[in-house]
Amino acid sequence: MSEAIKTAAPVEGEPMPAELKTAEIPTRRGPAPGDPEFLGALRDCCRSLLAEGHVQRIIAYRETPDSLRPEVAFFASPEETGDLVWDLFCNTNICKYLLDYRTFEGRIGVVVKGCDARGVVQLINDMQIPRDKVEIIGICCPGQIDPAKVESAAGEAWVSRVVAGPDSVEIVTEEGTEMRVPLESVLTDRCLSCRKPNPPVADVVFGEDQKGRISDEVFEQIAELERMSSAERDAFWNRHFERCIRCFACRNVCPACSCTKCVFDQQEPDWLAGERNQANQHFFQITRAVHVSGRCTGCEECDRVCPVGIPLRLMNKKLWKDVKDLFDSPLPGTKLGVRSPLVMWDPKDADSFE
Amino acid sequence: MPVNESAAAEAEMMTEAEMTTDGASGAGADAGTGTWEPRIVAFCCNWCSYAGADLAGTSRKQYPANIRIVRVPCSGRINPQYILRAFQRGADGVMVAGCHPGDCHYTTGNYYTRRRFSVVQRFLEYVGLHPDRFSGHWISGSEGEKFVQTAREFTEKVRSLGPNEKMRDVL
Amino acid sequence: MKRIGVFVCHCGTNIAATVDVEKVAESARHLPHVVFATTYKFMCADPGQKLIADAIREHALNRVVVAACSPHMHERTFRKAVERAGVNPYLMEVANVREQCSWVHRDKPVGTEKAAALVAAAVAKVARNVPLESGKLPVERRALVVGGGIAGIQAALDIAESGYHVTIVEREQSVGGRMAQLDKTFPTLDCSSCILTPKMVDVGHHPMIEICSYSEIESVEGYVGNFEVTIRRKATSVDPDVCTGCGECWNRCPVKKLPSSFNMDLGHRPAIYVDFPQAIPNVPVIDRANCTYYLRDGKCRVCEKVCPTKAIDFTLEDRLVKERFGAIVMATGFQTASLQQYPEWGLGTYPDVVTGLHFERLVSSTGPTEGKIKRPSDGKEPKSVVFVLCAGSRDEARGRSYCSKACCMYSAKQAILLREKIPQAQAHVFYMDIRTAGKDYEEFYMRAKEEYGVNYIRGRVAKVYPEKDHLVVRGEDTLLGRPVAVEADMVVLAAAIEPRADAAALAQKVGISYNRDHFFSEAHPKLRPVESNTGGVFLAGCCQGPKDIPETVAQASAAAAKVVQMFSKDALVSEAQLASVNEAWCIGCFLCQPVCPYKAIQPKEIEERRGRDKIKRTVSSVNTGLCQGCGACAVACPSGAMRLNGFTDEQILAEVDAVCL
Amino acid sequence: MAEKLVTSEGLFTMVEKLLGRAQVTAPREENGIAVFGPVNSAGQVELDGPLPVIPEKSVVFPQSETLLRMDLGGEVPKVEAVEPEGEQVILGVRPCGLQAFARLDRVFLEGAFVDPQYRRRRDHTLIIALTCPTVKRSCFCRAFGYGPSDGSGADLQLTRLPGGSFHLETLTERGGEFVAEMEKEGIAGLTDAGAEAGSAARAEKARVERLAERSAAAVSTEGVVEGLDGMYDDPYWAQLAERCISCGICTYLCPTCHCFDICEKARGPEAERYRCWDTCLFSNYTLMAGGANPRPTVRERLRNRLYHKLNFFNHRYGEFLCVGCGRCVEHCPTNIDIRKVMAKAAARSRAQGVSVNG
Amino acid sequence: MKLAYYPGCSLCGTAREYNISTIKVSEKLGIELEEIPDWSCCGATSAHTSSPLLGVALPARNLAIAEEMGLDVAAPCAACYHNLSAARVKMDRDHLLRKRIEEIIDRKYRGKVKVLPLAEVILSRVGLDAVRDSLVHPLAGLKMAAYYGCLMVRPKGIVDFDDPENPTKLDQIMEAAGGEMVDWSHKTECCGASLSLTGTELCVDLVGRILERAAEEGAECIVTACPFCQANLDMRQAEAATKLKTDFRLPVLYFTQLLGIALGLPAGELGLDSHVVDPRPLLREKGLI
Repeated sequence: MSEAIKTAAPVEGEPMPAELKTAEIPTRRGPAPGDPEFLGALRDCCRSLLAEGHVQRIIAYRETPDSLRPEVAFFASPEETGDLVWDLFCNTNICKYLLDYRTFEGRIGVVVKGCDARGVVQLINDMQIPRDKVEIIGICCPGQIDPAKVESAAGEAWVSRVVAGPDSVEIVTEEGTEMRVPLESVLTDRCLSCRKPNPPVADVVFGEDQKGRISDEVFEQIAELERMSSAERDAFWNRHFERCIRCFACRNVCPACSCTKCVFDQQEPDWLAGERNQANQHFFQITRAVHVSGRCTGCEECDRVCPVGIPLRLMNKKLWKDVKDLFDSPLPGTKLGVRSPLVMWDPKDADSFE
Repeated sequence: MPVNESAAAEAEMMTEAEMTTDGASGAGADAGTGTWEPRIVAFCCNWCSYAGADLAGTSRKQYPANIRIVRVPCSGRINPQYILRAFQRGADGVMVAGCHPGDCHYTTGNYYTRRRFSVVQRFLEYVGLHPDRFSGHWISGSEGEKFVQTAREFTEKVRSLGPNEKMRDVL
Repeated sequence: MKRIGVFVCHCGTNIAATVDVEKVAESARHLPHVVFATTYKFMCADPGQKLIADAIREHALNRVVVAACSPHMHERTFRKAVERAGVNPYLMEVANVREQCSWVHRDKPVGTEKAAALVAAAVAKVARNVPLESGKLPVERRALVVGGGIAGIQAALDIAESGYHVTIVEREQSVGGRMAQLDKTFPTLDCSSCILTPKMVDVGHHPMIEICSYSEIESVEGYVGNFEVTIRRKATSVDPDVCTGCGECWNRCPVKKLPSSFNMDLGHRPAIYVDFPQAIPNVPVIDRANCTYYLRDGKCRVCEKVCPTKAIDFTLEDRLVKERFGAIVMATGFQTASLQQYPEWGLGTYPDVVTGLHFERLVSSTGPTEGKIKRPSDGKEPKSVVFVLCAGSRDEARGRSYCSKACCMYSAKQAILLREKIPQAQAHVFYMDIRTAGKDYEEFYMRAKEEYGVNYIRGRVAKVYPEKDHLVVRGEDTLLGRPVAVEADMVVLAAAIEPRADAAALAQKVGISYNRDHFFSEAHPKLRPVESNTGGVFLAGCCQGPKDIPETVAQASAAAAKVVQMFSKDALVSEAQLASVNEAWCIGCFLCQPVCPYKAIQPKEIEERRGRDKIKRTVSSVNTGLCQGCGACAVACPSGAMRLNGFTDEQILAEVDAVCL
Repeated sequence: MAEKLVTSEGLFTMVEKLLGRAQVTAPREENGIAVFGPVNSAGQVELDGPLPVIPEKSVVFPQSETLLRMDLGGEVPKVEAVEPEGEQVILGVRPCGLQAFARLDRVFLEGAFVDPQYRRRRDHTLIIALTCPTVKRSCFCRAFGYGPSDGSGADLQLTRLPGGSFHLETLTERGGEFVAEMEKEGIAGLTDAGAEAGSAARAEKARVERLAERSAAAVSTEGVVEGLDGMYDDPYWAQLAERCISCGICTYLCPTCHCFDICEKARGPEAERYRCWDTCLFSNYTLMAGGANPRPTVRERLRNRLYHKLNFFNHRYGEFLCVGCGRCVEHCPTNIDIRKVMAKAAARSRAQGVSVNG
Repeated sequence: MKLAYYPGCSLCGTAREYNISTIKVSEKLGIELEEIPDWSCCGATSAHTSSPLLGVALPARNLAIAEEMGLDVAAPCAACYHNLSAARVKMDRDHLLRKRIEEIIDRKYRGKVKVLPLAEVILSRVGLDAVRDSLVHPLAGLKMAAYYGCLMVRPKGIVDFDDPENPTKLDQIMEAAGGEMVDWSHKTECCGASLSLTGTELCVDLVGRILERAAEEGAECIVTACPFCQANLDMRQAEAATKLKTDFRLPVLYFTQLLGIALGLPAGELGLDSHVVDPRPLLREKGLI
């Protein structure tokens, strides 16, 4: 953040996040996910946190025997952590559950990969939960696997087990057949261009810092869109927005959307009507994107959960690119205590007005 | 954003004479001749651009009646959602006007306007709104002429683009 | 039940000429909640306001829309009228169908349709207005006057005489400003210092007036009634309490030859100086940039040695003083234009080409030549002097389109002074139009022409160039229709009056607006000439626009009256249209806080029942004393929990919907 | 009923002919996702893809449709009902879709009030079913007493044969009329199905039935209704709801969900009244004037949805409101699985020893 | 850097020496001048009084050809520079006129080409440092008065070469050439050239006034960049001297001639022999030739 940014200096009374931990990356490190003792070490860590009363709840994942989609679980007692699990199918971003714990007496542990951790930091920066109330158990994420891709790779057969190697994946089906496919072919879309797989802020971190996968595919698509004429872009977005069924899943998973009474749910003023037409689709999509701009951590959970496959990442990343170009601000969620650049100003700001 | 060649060329074709025709009232059939008239909503900040518009009035400067002004205390009060609402309800062009940076009656109001709309303007173009349909201006209380000039140019630009279909939700 | 009354004004013919007011009223009758609609010739006049009151009573109206001139003109008037009739003043909206409709669209059907739409918008908005109460604000009954010239002095005296404390902040060593530099004043030719110095003495000794000379405004925070101003008391190196002003130091100071800016660099002054003999406060200051003690670390110290009362203290530093004021009067005066864009006149290249202020110093008894008019080049007595009017003024192409108002008169005065002091000298005046718009001004101009034989040549000066030992002024005599060349020993340019160089920066510090030429903008040229757009800040003198001394003094007293009027009330009525928080929707993210220019947003602990248990959480809250109602916070708040009363989202959306129909 | 064989080209031309006369809705592919939506050229139809995400109900129960049009400007306010017009054809409905239509018919057409909009659309929609080509692990249609080859409720049924062409059965005389028309217009690929085409179709049907049997094996509706009767205040719902983010995916993707909201849309004197889908997962669904809300937290809302699917509907209509299509299982962002809820309910009913017989 | 060279009729006629010295100086300073093929009159004649359209069309044709060459135009003669620049500005402001002119000259003209007097080329594109570096005989001790005249500096907006009231660019160039410039008040005073035949008496008065001021300020010669001024001040000098009963001998040279000497070009090639008031004695006296 260049010091040229003249933020309205925090005034005495302003409630900055309680006390910011100075050492952001802790000393305690655990084994990496690929390592055999990883799961045991993770369970021990969680159990001891609960047992010693450091935390009163841990949000993580629980094994689901017959499906490749582990359930989000809320562990309250040390014993329960027996079936805590963390594998490469933990796509769900669990940081937003912290909002249900705003008034919870006690501390909460969260097992988070890089993108989830940025969500936690953003919630702290938005003052939804104080930093000292969250125990961040970070995992350097090698990339998550998309269960749908594995199932389509297995075709008709049912998948019983998946063994993930460093760069390839072995799929074992119920009928006993085995097949090996490259890891890249089954990774979740967002992980293919994930630049920051490591939690920026954590109390304990499992695994060494991962490089992540650098791919400018999204930005090339955005550049290509920018080169189009406005009529072509209009057609492009009309075709995608037309499919939106207004399920609001993208809003409900987003760590930057922490309002209890969202503008889309309000009757007075009547911002968004129920009718499904292009006007309301545009209003919803544009307003959602603009509201989170400057605070969107780029976790692309919205893009992942959208049932009708609207390319939300093309909108979020475009806004993020513009905010970065215009105000030279860091990726939200990477540093504690950082406010959105849209609530600051600088005399030398670019000016799009005449 | 690459300047849209066609619109710039069309605007250039206008001679001075065509520019000063006194536009008629608003969207839909014009009161007299039945030709289509663009509807333009202008959000003006009370202290500068609204006063500029008033000055244009006191100096009896003529400008197209397509412009309809909504007064806000400061350009910092203009929520980007109002722009979307205006287009939803049938506006063909939306203008935002505030005090020149540094002159804001509330000292920093228009600095936030500048930041918000430098992002929102690019994003509106990105999702396919024609760039000539939305524009922002710094117009001070003593710039009646600039208000008139901006009103005329913007109306002609929008007129050349025809009715806006994007986000339109009228019966 | 909302019952809205619509009143469409004819405004004589201003509206009715290009807008069919009956049709507008008719179309308004069909709008939702409108139960009464009528038109009247002059809504702002007494019968018009009475019409509103009667209609409210007869039709039990609880909301009113007046379609008339700009809210800037009569929003206040109609609010009071509605309040007198028992309806909350904020349940009234003005539709601007004059400045923004009838005056700018001549085509009647077009104007009528637009007026109807603007009325529909106002009706839609007023339907969603809620009654608002304006709050009470404490008033700091102390006034700040920025600038110690005649405007500042007069304003300060009037306020102090009404019993309130006044602080004058003057940048120079002494108060007096431009007027102190003048010799005689028109039209009475009485001596400037004779009428100024008594006022300066009054200011110097008035118990309620504190003079901060050699000081500048560092920063201004707060708002009307509660300004917090930081004043930078520049270090004078002289202790004012001890110094008696005996003059030993500035007479014996070895550094003699510094150019005296008070004398427009025609005379000299020592390193420790007072601007002019009648200076108030009569305490010298050390010009640290040229004093040997500061230049050659600690040498000289003559002034310290000779000072009988040991008042010199080289170690004094600048002091930042923070004080609270209820009102500010801006009286920062003017400077004459540098005329660099006019090389053809040679101001700055030929020494005998000077401006009006230079001439004043030459002719003034306290000036460098003790009142004897001498040519700056060789000190000879000029036998022919050419005065050039509109030097830099009324010249759109080179930046100043306005008329500087006082030059015609002071040039005539200077010509008379020249003829009095050097009877055989000949005075020529090149002019475009002589403007004598004041009492006894025309007569004064006639005396200059007939009694003193000043030669007026109607035409602009094209070029001034030296020839042998004198200057040649080439111009045109438009009445004779031929070019003319006048030999002159001196040329006096009536340079344009412009605001101080740092006027814009100061305006931004205080938070007032200024126009293209950097003169401070008055709230309304005719109706509120001495108020700025910012509450509690008033304007007096040339900082608001070129004017002569009588007008300046009148404005100063007017500004003082406004300040006293404000202080006379027990509390200030604060803005009613302020921000307020819907605590149920607020999630305590405080995105609203950094955008508030007045730091009016603080956290607030609240208790809430959720289900069976009670929970405590932090939400945002607005300090109605500080909030000025700009609305930046309402947009920064994603959920709309932060609302700006008077301009809520519902109201603005209602307007947008109605306008787009 | 008559059985035909139609090549994929033949089907292609049939669709082109249909396009001329009616609004055709079929599965098509958008940005890698299969959705049911209007098609304007036969090429867009994708019959082999996975189960479309947006369900078939949008044809007969669109997400928003205008009910009334009003003009209040004049002396006498004018109000006129808006009747849906035109013919519709929905192609590629799978048996779970057909079952869903049957559920919607129970709601919209039975009882005292028949929904005119639904009635009009339902009567003017030709339904061409498709034997389900792909049964996924998340499908459990068999659990509800029907299988992926059960074409009941459709006018025609297509079954993809290994060779690429389709076996076409006409199930209603409306379907028959359509086939006759097609024959009259001479569709090249349309011929009478020979014996071996019939047996190939039956073989294909058997194949998918076996697959469906396997995926629904672990799922049974035994004791679900009874189990739920006893666990309304069970803490299980709070536990389950802790994971739910209360979005609208499960309800808007569910082919049988039929809740809607009615709103007005005013533009000056003119206005329209329309209805649009609503979901009990949103808090606004039960928000009352004054701010009261009988279902304030996610727990009540999630419980309500599951009870409506597996209990309330059953008490009223004697059948489940779930057809086992698996969309909610696959697309729930936090993997809440209705099959597990059924298993839980069944276990609870066994534990309470409630005797269950068929 | 390369420019389209527009000599104009004077430089091919009476102002031949301005043409030679311009070409020589340009070579020395690395300015590549490519003469505009088939250039025609620049409209400086009284054409524009008879038909304003013609006054624009004539220069416009040359501009169009230069635009086809893709080069900016260098026009040493003040009158050519004035008219080419005026045409360009008028067509920029009124695109209907531009379309009309395109029909007349039957060529495309898009207004992409700039017009520069030679002095501007030296100042902004070569740069004074380059001039100082390539000095051979700095004009030490030579006191010059730079005379700008009218066409190169007025009216503002049509020509923007220098400040209309107080131009200094020629002074800067000649100072860079080592000369000593006189600051005098009649730099832009009218010399009456356009009345030299119809109002000779008045023309002599105006010339006399200019030369008298220059002499009074101590100038030893006059430097100019306009064939009109050079011819008029040079030819009328004798009559003016007799009329004012003084005898000043002020050679009137083109700035490129003196610059040529300063850059070490042989005097013979600079056309110093074709002046009424012979400059060579003064130059020899100063040791420059």
